[in-house]
Amino acid sequence: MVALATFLQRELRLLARQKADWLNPVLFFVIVLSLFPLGIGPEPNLLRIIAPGVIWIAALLSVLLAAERLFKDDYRNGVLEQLVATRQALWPFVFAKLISNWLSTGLPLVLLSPLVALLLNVDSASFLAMLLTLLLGTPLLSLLSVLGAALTVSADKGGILLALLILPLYIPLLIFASAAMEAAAMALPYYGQLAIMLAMLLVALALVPFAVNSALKINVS
Amino acid sequence: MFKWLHPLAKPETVYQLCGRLYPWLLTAALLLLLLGNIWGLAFTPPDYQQGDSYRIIHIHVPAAIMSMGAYSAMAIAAFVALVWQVKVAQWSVLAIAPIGAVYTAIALITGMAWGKPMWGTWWVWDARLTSELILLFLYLGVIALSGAFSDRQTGAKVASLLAVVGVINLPVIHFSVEWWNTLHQGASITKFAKPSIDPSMLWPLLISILAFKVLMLALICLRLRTAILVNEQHRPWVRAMAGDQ
Amino acid sequence: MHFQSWAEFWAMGGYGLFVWLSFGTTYFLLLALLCYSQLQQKQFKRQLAAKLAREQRVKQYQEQSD
Amino acid sequence: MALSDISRFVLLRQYGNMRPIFPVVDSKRPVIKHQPFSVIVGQELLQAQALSCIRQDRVLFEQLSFTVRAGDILQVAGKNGAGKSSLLRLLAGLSAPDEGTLHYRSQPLSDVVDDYAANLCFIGHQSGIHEQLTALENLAFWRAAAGVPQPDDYALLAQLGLAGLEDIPCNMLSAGQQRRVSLARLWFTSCQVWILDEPFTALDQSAIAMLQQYFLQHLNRGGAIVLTTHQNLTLQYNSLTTLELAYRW
Repeated sequence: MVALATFLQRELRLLARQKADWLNPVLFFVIVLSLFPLGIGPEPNLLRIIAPGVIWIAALLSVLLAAERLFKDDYRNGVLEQLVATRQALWPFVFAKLISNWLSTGLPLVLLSPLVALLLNVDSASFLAMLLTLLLGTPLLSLLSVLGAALTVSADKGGILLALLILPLYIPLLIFASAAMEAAAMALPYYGQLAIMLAMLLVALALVPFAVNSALKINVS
Repeated sequence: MFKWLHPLAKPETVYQLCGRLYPWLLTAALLLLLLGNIWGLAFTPPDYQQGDSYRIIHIHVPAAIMSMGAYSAMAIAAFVALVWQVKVAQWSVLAIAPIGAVYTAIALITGMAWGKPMWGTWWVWDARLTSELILLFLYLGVIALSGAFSDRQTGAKVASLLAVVGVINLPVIHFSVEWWNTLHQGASITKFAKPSIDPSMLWPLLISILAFKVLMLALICLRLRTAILVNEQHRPWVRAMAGDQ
Repeated sequence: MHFQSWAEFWAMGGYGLFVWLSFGTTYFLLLALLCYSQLQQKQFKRQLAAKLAREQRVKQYQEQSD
Repeated sequence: MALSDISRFVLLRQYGNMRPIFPVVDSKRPVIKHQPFSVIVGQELLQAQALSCIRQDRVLFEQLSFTVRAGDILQVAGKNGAGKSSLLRLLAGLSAPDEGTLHYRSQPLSDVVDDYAANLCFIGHQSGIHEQLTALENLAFWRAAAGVPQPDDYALLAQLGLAGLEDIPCNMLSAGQQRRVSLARLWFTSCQVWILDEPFTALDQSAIAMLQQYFLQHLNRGGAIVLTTHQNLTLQYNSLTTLELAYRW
């Protein structure tokens, strides 16, 4: 527990010192969202229809963008290798990375959602759904992108590889999150979709740390 | 408990076993494929609804079934590789992945070619086609990941890990795509009527499925042999063999 | 035999394009995979033999210079 | 059978006889009190039997056997690319040997890997120092990882000649200073086995002397050290073994 607190403090400190790491993905999110109306026309009704999908696709891509550098520094300067050698200190490290990743990429998206709703003409009912899906979905995004980052830490070519690995795993989330928002737009109940997202989040929360742990071990071996 | 499996974990034994099985498996696969396909193409009556276009079934269905079969084989190998650190299992993951990817691509292409006359369009976001497409992405992910490391061993292990993660995800993906498909049921899509298949059509289909399966085994033998050679090239037995040739 | 003539067989009741496209690509892909896998193995064996020959030459050279 | 036939490495020097390094009070193996770790003098800590390591299709070493006892220091020497770092990473439990076995306290390493890791301090080729963090923050990180509280890092850093540099980011420090921050971990660790990859890199003479002195202390309280270095160890250690790895094509 002490280790987790210290490690989390370290991650947050690093985020505070390397602002580009988390600001760029957030900026990317906003820019992609503002490109869509320019690309397909500013028709309010059209925007309302495509909003759920567009928001979630932008969220997926921006989280992916942030994942790339997640473990790189710690791999390069040997922190990762020496943590793996301690075995037990690797767990709090993984959790600290997960939490700080969500705080730096997921949470800003949630906080930005009112602005996004304005940009894309989302009405208040769908806005609530959007907020809820982002709250439930972004932690899952973080889990999967940390997994992807852990798998590719020592890879020679990162970048597009990470997208190839992780985007297929995002698909269920994309489907249910945008379905929930569509249902909300049609004033239908969407608790089912939220419940499924919650279930996926819990399952991922139980399994992903193990996978991240062994991925890191393999990568430094 | 796994004592009797232990000699199988020895690369040299596996290499020789695969070498002995390969010609038989390949011959059997080719004969079965010829038999099943010629029978299916020429000696069965046409479907009363779809006419002769249904004959694509004799490659589409075997490829689709075995694309998933290959994934489960790959996932089992990956699991064994990770839990028991069996190197041969690691290499078989990499040996199977391209086979699975080719089968999946075949299933997709033939599905499209079948869809065009039946649905009037090359591609529909049908649940099965979409799942198959994602399966192809997963295969490509495993292949790309395994090649991305300067250390071959690391690549094989990480790819195994991804294969296991993928197999946990596959049911979720499949379920969500199916659900998404019913939600967005398009107007123009008419689903296949699934009549109970006539025995005269069933036999060639079963033979073709078997042919694809045996062909997969033959290809695994061939590719695993190469993988063993590459990864064991410093061993005396490999060097002795290469010196003989 | 269901078809009366070869022409009918190739036409596949008007679906010839789709049927032969499917079968053609399938056989092509399978054959390509098979040949590629076999080529890989041959190529690697050749590489290994070359490597061994290289080592042999190094050894010979070292013995001569000793 | 000649020694070179048994293995491809050469035992260069062997000081001492690997017997207890303390005046033995009790004829039975005495347990030294007041140690952060329990010590049985002369106990076999690490046993390597017929280790082989293959990287990138090159056999780095094979049939390598040695024993590290409490109080031993093992210097792994050899040319670049001879497999020194790979051997250390094997010993640190980061990777598994391609052949052969490792034992920790006479038990197979895979059975007691958690115990072993808890008693092991590994500092690799890279320093384990994040450049964006200060010396204090880096130390706090490693202290939390090791689970040791240390009240006064200022004093420790001052002792290592880093007074006044405690709270500036490590990318402002020189390579030698960064190395000192990295090695500061050795001063608060309670682990018995130290595995150090090139600890003297970039250090100046006085720091090297201090570090060697500290090594001696650790050995005297029953610790064990495995290290690689291109420099000769100037201090006379009782139980120094040098393991020279030959470069193999």
